[in-house]
Amino acid sequence: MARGPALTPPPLSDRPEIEPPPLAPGAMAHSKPYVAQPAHNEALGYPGERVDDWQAKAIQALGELVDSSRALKVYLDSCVKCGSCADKCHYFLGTGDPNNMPVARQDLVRRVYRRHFTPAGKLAPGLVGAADLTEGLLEEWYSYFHQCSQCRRCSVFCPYGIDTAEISMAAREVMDRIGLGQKYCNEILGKVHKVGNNLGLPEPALADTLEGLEEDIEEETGQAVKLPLDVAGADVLLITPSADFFAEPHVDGLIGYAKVFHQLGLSWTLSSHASEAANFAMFIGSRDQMAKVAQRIHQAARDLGVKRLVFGECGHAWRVAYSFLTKLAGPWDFLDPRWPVPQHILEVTNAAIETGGIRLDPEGNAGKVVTFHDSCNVARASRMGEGPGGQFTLPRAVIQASVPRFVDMADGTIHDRTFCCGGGGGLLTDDLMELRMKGALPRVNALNHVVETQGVTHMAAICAICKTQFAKVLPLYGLDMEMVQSVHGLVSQAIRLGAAPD
Amino acid sequence: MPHAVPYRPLNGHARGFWLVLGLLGLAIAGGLGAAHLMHHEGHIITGMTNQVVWGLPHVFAVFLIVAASGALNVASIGAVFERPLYKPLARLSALLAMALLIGGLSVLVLDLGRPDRLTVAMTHYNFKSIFAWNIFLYTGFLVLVGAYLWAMIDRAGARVYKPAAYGAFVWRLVLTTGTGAIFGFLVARQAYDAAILAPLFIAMSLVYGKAIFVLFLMAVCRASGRPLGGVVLRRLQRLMGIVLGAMLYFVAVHHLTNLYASEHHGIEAFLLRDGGPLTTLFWGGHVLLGGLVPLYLLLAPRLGGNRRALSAAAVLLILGGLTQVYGLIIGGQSAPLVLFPGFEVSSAFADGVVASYVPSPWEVLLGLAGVAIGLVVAVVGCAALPILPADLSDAAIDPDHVADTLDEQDGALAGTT
Amino acid sequence: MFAPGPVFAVLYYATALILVGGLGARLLGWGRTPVPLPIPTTPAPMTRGGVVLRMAREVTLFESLWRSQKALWLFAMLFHVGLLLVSLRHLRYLLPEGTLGPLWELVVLVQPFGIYGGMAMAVGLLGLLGRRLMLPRVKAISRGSDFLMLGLLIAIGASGLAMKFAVHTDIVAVKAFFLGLVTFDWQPLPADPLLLGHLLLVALLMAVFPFSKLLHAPGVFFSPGRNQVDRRAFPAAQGRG
Amino acid sequence: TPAAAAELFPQVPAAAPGTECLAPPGEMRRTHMDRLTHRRTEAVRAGIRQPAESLTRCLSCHAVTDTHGQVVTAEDPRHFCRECHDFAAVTVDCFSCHASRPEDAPR
Amino acid sequence: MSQPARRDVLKSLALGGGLTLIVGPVAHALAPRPPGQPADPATRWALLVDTRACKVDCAACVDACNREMGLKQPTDPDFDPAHDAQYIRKVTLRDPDTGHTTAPPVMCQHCAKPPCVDVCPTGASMQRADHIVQVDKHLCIGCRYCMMACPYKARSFVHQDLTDQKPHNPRGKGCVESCNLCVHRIDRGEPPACVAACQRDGGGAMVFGDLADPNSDLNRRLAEAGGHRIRADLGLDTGVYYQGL
Ligand code: HEC
Ligand code: HEC
Ligand code: HEC
Ligand code: HEM
Ligand code: HEM
Ligand code: SF4
Ligand code: SF4
Ligand code: SF4
Ligand code: SF4
Ligand code: SF4
Ligand code: SF4
Repeated sequence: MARGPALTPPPLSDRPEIEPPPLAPGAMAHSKPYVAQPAHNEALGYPGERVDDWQAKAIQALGELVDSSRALKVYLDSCVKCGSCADKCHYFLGTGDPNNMPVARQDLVRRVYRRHFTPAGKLAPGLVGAADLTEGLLEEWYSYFHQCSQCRRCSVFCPYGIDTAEISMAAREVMDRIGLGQKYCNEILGKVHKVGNNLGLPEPALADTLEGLEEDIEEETGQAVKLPLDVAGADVLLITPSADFFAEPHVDGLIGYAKVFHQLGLSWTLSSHASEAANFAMFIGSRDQMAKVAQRIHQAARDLGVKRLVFGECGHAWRVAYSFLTKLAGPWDFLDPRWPVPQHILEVTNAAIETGGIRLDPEGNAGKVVTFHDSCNVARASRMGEGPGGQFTLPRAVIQASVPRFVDMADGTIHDRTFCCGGGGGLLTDDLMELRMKGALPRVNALNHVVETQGVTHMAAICAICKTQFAKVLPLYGLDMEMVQSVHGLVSQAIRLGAAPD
Repeated sequence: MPHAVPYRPLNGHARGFWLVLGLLGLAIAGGLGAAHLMHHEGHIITGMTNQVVWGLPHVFAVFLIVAASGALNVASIGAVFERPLYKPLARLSALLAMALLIGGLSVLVLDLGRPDRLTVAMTHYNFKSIFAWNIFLYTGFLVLVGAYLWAMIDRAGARVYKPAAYGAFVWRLVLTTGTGAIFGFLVARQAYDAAILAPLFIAMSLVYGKAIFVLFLMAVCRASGRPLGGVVLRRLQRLMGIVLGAMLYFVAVHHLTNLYASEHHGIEAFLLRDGGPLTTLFWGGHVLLGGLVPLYLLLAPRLGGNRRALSAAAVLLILGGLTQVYGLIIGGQSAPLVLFPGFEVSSAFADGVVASYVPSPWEVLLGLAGVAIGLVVAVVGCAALPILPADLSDAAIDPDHVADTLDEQDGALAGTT
Repeated sequence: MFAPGPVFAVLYYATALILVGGLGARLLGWGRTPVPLPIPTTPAPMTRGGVVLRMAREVTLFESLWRSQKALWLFAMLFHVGLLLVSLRHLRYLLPEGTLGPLWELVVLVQPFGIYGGMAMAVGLLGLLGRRLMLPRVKAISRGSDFLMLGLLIAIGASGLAMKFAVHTDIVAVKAFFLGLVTFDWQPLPADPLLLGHLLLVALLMAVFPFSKLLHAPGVFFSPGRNQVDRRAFPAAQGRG
Repeated sequence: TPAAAAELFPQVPAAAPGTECLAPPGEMRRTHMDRLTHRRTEAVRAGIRQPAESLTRCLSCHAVTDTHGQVVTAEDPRHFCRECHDFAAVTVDCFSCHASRPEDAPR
Repeated sequence: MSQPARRDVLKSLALGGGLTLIVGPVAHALAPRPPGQPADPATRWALLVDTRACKVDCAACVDACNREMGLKQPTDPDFDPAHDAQYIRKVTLRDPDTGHTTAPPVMCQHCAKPPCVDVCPTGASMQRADHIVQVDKHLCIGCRYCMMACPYKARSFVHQDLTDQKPHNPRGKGCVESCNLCVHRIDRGEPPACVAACQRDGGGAMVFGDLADPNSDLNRRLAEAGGHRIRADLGLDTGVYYQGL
């Protein structure tokens, strides 16, 4: 693929962490995703095009959102402009555009909020930086709130935990309500409502794909590992990102889940009604849409009469599942009370390793030196396992049982300080390729560092967006896209099928 | 390609961590309570008198301060003498040096008759006083070693690394000499009036500093589950043995030269023969348990690499060090001042008699609090900053097996295996 | 010479009302606004007690700033600890002698530490100001109000320290004046210019507090990112999450 | 109310009648600490005596007697220095060393 | 100057004058210093003890010092020898060869090169312009280093709270103190209390005078009969001479 001048990556550093770049005002002001078509917006209940009194409507929408979310109100009121967050965002580190500093991004909204909803802003706007929502400012909103992947890294370093992601979501919701939607997210949400998954993959095509995979597995391993679809009465309903069905390396993960279930003797099923773990409604900040999407899962669980709910490898999906599922799509009292709602596939696999239910042989991944990319939503907005931080230890434990050698990237780039892949938050679209490439800089740099100093050969992840983003972006930095692995893809190579469980 | 050693802070959420901090906190609280009582009631509740004016708190304080300067030695060997195998230990060495100094200074301040006048002390300086100079040396030490530590941790400080490392090394020598000079300049006391106190203190610092360093390293690696290999420990063991030998040499020289000068016969007879408990402490505590036994444990060829021997030696050295400083400080004051040589002297102010000193529990608490303060600073420092390497096993420290060749070279030089 | 007493009495009654009223309104506003979804920044504590600890660590140790930039942490610490000590020291102007036994003892005890606090406060503020001017990314996000706030605090600290070290004022009369305000038994206020400047600036600080970024002080306790418990959902949770 | 006021504000004892202080009361309240510290530095370090301004002089003019006619020491909250210092939470350590009443005070 | 103040000044003048008449040769250079005038660096106050006149069982000097300075007497039943301050003490010397016994009084020797001043970190231990060595208790932090440094064990440390201090000798817990050659009396034009007591009630062994004044009684006596200084080998140039040792 031809690489234009815009796709020249910023230089990697010989240190594991990227230094804050010199300020380059307006460097990314040109970056905007395609605007949604009227049909896309209307399918979600928004105005098809920009409404006439958009300014007043936007202010009104902002007011309603602020009044309905304490987080928004407190965050907009409490920032002291200390700049602690400023050099923490990967988009700022990769572009140098000052509006990509989280605090500056928040200020795009804060200015308007102050102008219309605080006494200081009403009386002395110039002093406190309050401003009206002009056409120019709206353009900046559209541009820069689609340069935030809602990864929450900024909130880790803010003393009050101010989360720019919340403000991004609110801003996008405001824009949606005045008819200014993003094509990528809104179109996808339309597909989910219509077909059940982001890809618009209908049930027959899905069944076909799964059958083909079953054949491949049997051919390769000699074991009849199944990928059941819409099986009523199964114990476990697996909700997984639709990319797992066919994309590389995602599909290796799907095969891995199947093998684990097979080895554990668990009866499980996928659902064509809820064939998508991802919930893009979170990115556009619409609680209603989020609930609507999530309720498909509830419906599927009821219809199929399952007892357990397990989610596959997807970052923001796990966030929605772990934190919001019970609120948005409950009640779940018909499920088996012994298991939490929901579980992550890693919890199943990890428990199986610990109890001896499955046996893994690292030789199955001989020659691989593997590192792990903590996905932002998993790291900073969810949990797994027993205590806080399980979302860091469980994937690493599973990987270490599956591969001969595991290496962590630099301390300041992993765990809750992990860098977003650069493609999350509804930005995984080609019209934002330059942004995606530059935003990936800190993570790629850290990866490159362990490649060069510790001989790392592969990077595993548990998020479909991350895997897709890396597959696209790593080659731009001169790294091999085959480096990207699903964690359960590694499990799939290492698991001893047919061996009697302990 | 230089092998980057990953450093990892201690787990600040571990239960054991809080337990240790809690215990140390209790010790500190006890010491603070004792200090408060001493301040409130006056020094009458202690064992100190108008004859023995410096007691157990000073013993602990001097010990900790001397050990502090010696604890830096491991880092200096790595940086100044360019022995790369010591480099991973340099951060801990610097931190421990600062921690022990802070602990020692705390005891010194809390034992003052008027600690509430600390600001007076910080704003009025008599530049003829070695004590005042020591205050500068101590604060300067903290600043320099702090800069050195920062240069090691933060790449922003890389420019400062070399000057800070060398500066800290030189400064620490001046500081130890200065501490020794506190006693060495006292012409009044026969036990102190000796130039050899300066090198003796430097030797003492090397011994105590290393002993504490080794013990702390072993303990914290065990507690946080970090592998600690033989390469590191063997070298430290042998190094400790050598500096211990040097220190015992200086002690011997000190007493022998004193015995030459007939005017010092009295004090030597007192310390080495007639001092009762002080004499017992000298021969049994300092020379035997704190000198010869550890010497054997550290240098005996068949014990090389034996961790039990190493830790036992370290403990004995610490205890022996305390007895040595005790003998120095208390012994020097117990012996009567000779105002009228040749006369039999008596008065209502204990002229001509040996002064006795019995430490009170408050002084013990205060001294131990100083140790606890040093340990708290070290432990918290290890948890807040990347001080400790994640892996000190032989494979991680010395993948190219350089140590073996160096051991052979050292062995050939020293005539030991 | 004009008598500053009545003017300052009115000024302080007014600013006290603004401070309490404005702050109360803002707090009520926050309290009444719902928190629809659990959004703590993970890893987050799983018990209420854990949250209290997390909040305590943030408020006393400035944990997030430590992880972010040591220099910022240092200056923010110096300033806030200094401010705390100075505030405790200033309690002597408001509390009658012997109030609540141990509390008054604490105020007496804190007096000398309050001086060091004042110095720490000044150093911290100057550090914050220097940082705001010298780091381009921080300068880029600063508005007039940010610099004015720092300037206001520096002026208050400087005038206070000047009174302590250079040009003394009549402390007994100052305390009598403020005690008089709260008991409605009004006493005269000395007309020392430094004192009046100090008090005027303090009144300004009180008045702008509820409308400025100083709201971060109560705000941190209301922040869902930090004060929410991370609870695992089980089926019996019945949709309550 | 006046009754409450009597409790709240310091009751600074009147000095010896017919006497004048080194400066007017307002200025003394502001500057007595500097005057005293300056005086003591001069006295002790340089040997410059000023009997009229010495601490004992302050104490003799500002001696406070109790109901039995005894001059109170600084242990007693009615002591001249104590009245104000207790009110303003000021702690001085002068009387840990200095006698707090004139030597010839009746005991 | 107000009434009481003037009376005070006159009182001290009278006292000074009177004493001059009584004590005569001891204090002929001694006159009260006018207010506002600093100590004179051209003066060097010193003591001379003629041990031949000093009786072994006499302790009038010690007695007077303790009374003057507000210290406990060693003969008091609750006297604590380990902790209570002694500015001056009688040291009984017995020559083992001859059996001869003397008991000269020993106090701070007011060294011209005082080690106690050199070592003091804050400068509290000081030498006044007229060479009197004393502790500026406003600066003393109670570190006791000067006590370690003094070869004559001249200093004491206050180990507990005190009450009933003499107004002219403030002393308190946590501070170090010693004989200050009765500066408060010298500034008033009177000789030290111990000297006055010796002349009045003792053997007349003690003489007080100005070493820097070639015509002083002190210098005259030294020229006549010489003088020994304790531990002269240390080279501290002390200000207390002993005759007859
Ligand atoms: C000759 C007598 C005299 C001497 C000496 C003297 N004062 Fe005063 N002082 C007075 C008088 C008279 C007043 C006026 C107020 C009063 O009558 O109580 C006064 C007032 C004061 C006040 C103000 C009290 C108030 O009501 O606010 C202070 C404080 C004070 N003196 C401190 C001192 C100090 C400190 C010294 C010693 C350096 C000193 N004085 C020496 C006579 C004296
Ligand atoms: C630890 C003892 C100590 C303390 C505490 C102390 N002083 Fe003194 N002060 C002395 C001594 C000793 C002298 C010298 C007495 C002399 O030479 O007549 C002295 C002398 C003075 C003098 C000069 C003599 C005179 O009476 O004019 C003043 C004034 C004085 N002190 C004030 C103070 C003040 C004010 C404080 C408290 C802030 C204070 N002192 C605390 C020990 C003390
Ligand atoms: C009218 C009230 C008043 C009286 C009476 C008074 N003081 Fe004070 N004094 C004060 C105040 C108020 C301060 C604190 C001033 C400040 O902090 O700026 C103070 C401070 C001091 C200080 C300085 C303390 C420090 O921390 O720097 C000394 C010393 C002092 N007084 C001594 C005395 C003595 C001795 C007397 C009695 C002879 C006395 N004062 C009587 C009000 C008084
Ligand atoms: C509780 C946790 C708190 C944290 C973490 C915190 C943090 C901060 C930080 C980072 C700043 C820096 C602003 C800058 O760089 O300019 C700041 C400023 C300030 N804080 Fe706090 N603060 C806290 C609580 C408080 C409290 C309780 C007060 C008391 C009123 C307070 C008062 C101030 C003031 C007055 C400023 C100065 C504003 C400025 O610099 O312009 N803070 N705080
Ligand atoms: C209305 C309340 C206040 C009053 C009556 C007041 C009064 C005073 C006075 C009289 C002093 C001099 C103290 C002395 O000489 O010893 C002082 C000092 C000082 N004040 Fe205030 N002040 C007030 C509020 C504040 C506030 C809100 C701040 C900080 C933001 C502040 C900061 C300081 C500082 C730093 C000092 C110097 C250090 C010290 O003495 O503690 N003051 N104040
Ligand atoms: S949420 Fe992530 S992407 Fe958005 S501003 Fe914060 S750090 Fe940048
Ligand atoms: S860290 Fe928080 S307070 Fe500081 S600037 Fe960023 S958002 Fe504002
Ligand atoms: S008073 Fe005179 S005679 Fe008596 S002991 Fe003292 S010095 Fe000797
Ligand atoms: S005798 Fe002791 S106290 Fe007196 S001056 Fe000499 S050294 Fe100082
Ligand atoms: S005790 Fe006082 S006088 Fe003696 S050295 Fe220490 S500070 Fe100086
Ligand atoms: S000179 Fe004064 S202080 Fe010194 S011993 Fe004689 S009486 Fe005591």
